[in-house]
Amino acid sequence: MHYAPAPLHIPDGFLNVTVSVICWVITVIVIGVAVSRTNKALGEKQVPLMGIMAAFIFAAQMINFPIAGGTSGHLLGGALAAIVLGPWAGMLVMTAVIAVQGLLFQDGGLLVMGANIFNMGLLTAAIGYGLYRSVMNKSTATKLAVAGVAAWLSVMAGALATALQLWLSGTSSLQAVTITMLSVHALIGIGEALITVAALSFIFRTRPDLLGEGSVSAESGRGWIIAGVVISLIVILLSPLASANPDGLERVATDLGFIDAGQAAPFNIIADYTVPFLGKTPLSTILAGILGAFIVIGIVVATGRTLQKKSS
Amino acid sequence: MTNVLSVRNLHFSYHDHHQALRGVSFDLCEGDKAALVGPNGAGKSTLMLHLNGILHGEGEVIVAGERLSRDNLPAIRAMVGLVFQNPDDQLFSPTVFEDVAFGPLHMGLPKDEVIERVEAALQAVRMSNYRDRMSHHLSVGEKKRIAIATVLSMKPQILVLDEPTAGLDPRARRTLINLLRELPITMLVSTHDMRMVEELFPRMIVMDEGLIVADGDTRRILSDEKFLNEHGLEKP
Amino acid sequence: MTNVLSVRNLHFSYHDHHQALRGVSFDLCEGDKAALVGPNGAGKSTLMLHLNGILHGEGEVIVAGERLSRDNLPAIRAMVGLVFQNPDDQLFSPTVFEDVAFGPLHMGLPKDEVIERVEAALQAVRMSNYRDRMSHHLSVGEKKRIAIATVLSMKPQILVLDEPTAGLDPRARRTLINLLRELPITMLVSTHDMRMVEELFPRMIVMDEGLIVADGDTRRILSDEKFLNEHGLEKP
Amino acid sequence: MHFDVFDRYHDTGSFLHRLEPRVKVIVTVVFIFSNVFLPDGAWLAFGLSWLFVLFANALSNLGLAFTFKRSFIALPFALAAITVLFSIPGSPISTFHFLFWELTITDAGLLRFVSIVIRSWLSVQMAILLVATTRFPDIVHALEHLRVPAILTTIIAFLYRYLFVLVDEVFRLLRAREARSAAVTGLRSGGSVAWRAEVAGNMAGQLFLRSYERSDRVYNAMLARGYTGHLNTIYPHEMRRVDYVTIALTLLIILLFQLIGRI
Ligand SMILES: Nc1ncnc2c1ncn2[C@@H]1O[C@H](COP(=O)(O)OP(=O)(O)OP(=O)(O)O)[C@@H](O)[C@H]1O
Ligand SMILES: Nc1ncnc2c1ncn2[C@@H]1O[C@H](COP(=O)(O)OP(=O)(O)OP(=O)(O)O)[C@@H](O)[C@H]1O
Ligand SMILES: [Mg+2]
Ligand SMILES: [Mg+2]
Repeated sequence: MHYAPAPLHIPDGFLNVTVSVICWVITVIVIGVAVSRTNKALGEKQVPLMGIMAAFIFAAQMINFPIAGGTSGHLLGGALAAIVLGPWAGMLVMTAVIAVQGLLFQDGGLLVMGANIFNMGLLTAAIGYGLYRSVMNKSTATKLAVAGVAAWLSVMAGALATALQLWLSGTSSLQAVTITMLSVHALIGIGEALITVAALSFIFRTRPDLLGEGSVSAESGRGWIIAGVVISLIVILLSPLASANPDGLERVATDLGFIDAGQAAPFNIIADYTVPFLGKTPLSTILAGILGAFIVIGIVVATGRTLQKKSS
Repeated sequence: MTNVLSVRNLHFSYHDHHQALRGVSFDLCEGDKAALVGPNGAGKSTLMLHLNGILHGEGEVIVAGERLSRDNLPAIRAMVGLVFQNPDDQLFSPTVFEDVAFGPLHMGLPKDEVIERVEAALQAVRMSNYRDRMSHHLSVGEKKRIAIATVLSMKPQILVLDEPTAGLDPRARRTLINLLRELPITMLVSTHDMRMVEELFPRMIVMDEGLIVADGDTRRILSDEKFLNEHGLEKP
Repeated sequence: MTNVLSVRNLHFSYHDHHQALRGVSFDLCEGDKAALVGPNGAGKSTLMLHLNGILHGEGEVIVAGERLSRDNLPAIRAMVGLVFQNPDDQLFSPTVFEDVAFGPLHMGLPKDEVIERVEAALQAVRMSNYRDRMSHHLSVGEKKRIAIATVLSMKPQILVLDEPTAGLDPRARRTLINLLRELPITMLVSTHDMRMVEELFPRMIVMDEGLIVADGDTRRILSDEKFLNEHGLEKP
Repeated sequence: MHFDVFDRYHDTGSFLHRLEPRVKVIVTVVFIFSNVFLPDGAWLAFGLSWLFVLFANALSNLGLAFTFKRSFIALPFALAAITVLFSIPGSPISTFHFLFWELTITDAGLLRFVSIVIRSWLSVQMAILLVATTRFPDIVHALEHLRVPAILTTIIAFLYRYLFVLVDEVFRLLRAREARSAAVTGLRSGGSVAWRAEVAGNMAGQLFLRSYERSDRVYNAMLARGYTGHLNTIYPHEMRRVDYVTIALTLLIILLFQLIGRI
């Protein structure tokens, strides 16, 4: 069994509730948009296609190649999926892949699935597609080169986001986690880039019609280019800051209130875990706990509902 | 004649503890052309995967006098050429040339020799003018021939083919049979095509439930209708 | 006997302008069992995909007196049951039961009848005890039978099978042949298995390069060796 | 080929197996939520949560140690948390040298590290139990009932169905490459890393193309059987009284853990 995807799948327990919920909210919103866009843009024919493409990404993650000393490279696939299927469909496909990995193989947790989808599905698709789209009309060689860079950056973006989430959850120290995550994934990203480029060039040679103008993947436009470039720039600027100068980032985060929001548990919503008019009694603490839980669940459910309505 | 392949008391179980091979022994001499037949699930493919070390069971596999082990695996793979049933399982490169060149390239041969070997292998299966075609767009019969070329280019001493005629139309099947007849290599061929067995292979090895239940002269075995019925086979 | 299926002067080209059908006409009467043979690439599968409207060419396809058009497509699909060559293309639901129920459910039948039909179809292919199995855990032969059940549950008037015996071992092939013999439905079966044609089908339709080159009594056609050779076929 | 390895479902027909999938999905998620929500060092609540897992194991007839034996999947990730041992201020427990650094483990750091690992370990056990007692298609139906968009559940359903077909395909591709990865004495075999990566990429491309073309054929097969854009199902998936009672009870128990963990 070579089932060994990149070590980006965060298990449950490593992110705190606040970070998990925030990631879920962002992910649910983006997926909601993706659902309504794909529902509109693609016929019912695309559903089996996307299902099989999701299975493809899953299976392709098992194709490895020996690098040296017993280590091997393999694919994450977010950038490739978005380049071939278009950004929205690519995101849905990656979401399905990550959901099945978490649900069926416990590869990545359930509560943190929002974060995992964000890191490995949404960021990678935005970067992969955005950069690739910016050279849509250039030569094949340019497209392949940019796709390679995009694939590498997408892995770095996922690694950086994972590191930041772990730090905000108070699970790791900022510098240690960013340095290890980024240096490991700088290597993994090279494998990702090589395989993505080779796979794309294979498709260019055999079925160019699937990648040209007028294909599914050519539909969306400028917004993606901007998104892709901006996220790439953030990754490029933030990575050195986080790994070489963590104090700087820490300072910024504190100023913006991120750290407080992240590291202090979410009961801060209700000050000191007590309901004011009941004073500091155990009952008050209990009620505060229940209330806090309901607020968070309420937010999640409400967001889900609205998105559900929008999408159907 | 010398033994080029010996299998001694080979046992193998898959993860789910299903015993696929339960003590298989046989020998192939140089120049032998033997058919391996038996019902679905008899263990034919499993046995073939042992012959170049893709699976490792208990027992011995001896190729050209050397006992197969982890150390000499790459060398054994250069000697035993394995062709899978489905040509799509065999071909993973974009063009025919790249696919046929994979084996020689991986062996680290110099470029000239790689090219020479590819040409020779394509010649042998009469596919020289296909070298720059995409394997993906070929017909099944063409793919099968390319699959054989990918192995011939490694100049194996033994050719092991898993169900080479399945899914071919009669003409393509005929072409393949002629090709196999002409190739001057030791070969072991698994198949459900009893007419090809009768026509092409003087020797026949029958497997059922992980055991060899008969090994000998094809005509003699094919004339024993009761035996064939017992093992899910049919007279051609 | 009445015509249940008529095809009149059917033409079809794929996107790459390859003309796969170049004027095909034939009729099937109720109860007919006809084989469709011809070399790889003759257009057999293409023709079959027209019979329930998956592909639309120029010309007419008339099922049970109704000309196939966009409006009566669902009705036609309920009448013509199409089984693809590769069962993995046919089975897409998680369990056998759901797969066999897919057709009836999409016809909008009431629940009880859906269940009843599923049971009957599984009975017909002798797979009743497989209803809760996962389709992907079955052997090729079992998958083939389930694939046929998925179509039987729709109670089609015509069964169209694309190469049903490819890849089956002799015993599984025999079981399938017996099943087809017993099924009292009009059927059109494409195959490269000339012995099955001889044994099972009184009528034989030969295609080559997008045209029907012979249509008639199987024994008569199979005795014309010169004709068979011209179209890449072989005497069984 | 058979990849039963991928099927985590073990049928024992137990009470848990017969429970409505929605209930199991909700309870699992709430349980995980509760673990993560418990403060560091809530040992009593962690212990009770583990008893809860054991009790669920008992109800599943899979054996008490079933989830325990499989629960170490997430452990390697604990490395990511190891830095909290040193980075959280507190009274030092022990100090040692690693390369050029002098590292001091603090009591607060240790407390946090152990809590994180326990949370993860408890959560993963529940998730394991969920897939061991619920067929995956039922989980997907449950997600549908829980208002996950249909397009997503349909994609997941197809993903699951084709996973086995495509994984088989990958294994055959890998096998083909392996079978021809030969060497002869005196020559350096294997080629360059870039060439090996290219071959892997070609295999991915090959797989993509086959998957893509297969999806076309599957779509045809669905059309042939009357598909018009919506997957219908015949499974009732109804909440019975026992399901309501179970979900109410377990949620109460989990709430109790929260209270105990916070007092
Ligand atoms: N990967 C696997 N895991 C578990 N069991 C397997 C696996 N591959 C094959 N088997 C089982 O091992 C037995 C032998 O399988 P094998 O593929 O060798 O049969 P075969 O003789 O080649 O059959 P066929 O004629 O269908 O190709 C069968 O019962 C099969 O179900
Ligand atoms: N999707 C497609 N796009 C383009 N050309 C196609 C496509 N499918 C088939 N063809 C071509 O159309 C012709 C007829 O193909 P078809 O699949 O109908 O042949 P067949 O008689 O079924 O052959 P076989 O015996 O191999 O199944 C062939 O030349 C084939 O290459
Ligand atoms: Mg086999
Ligand atoms: Mg065909």
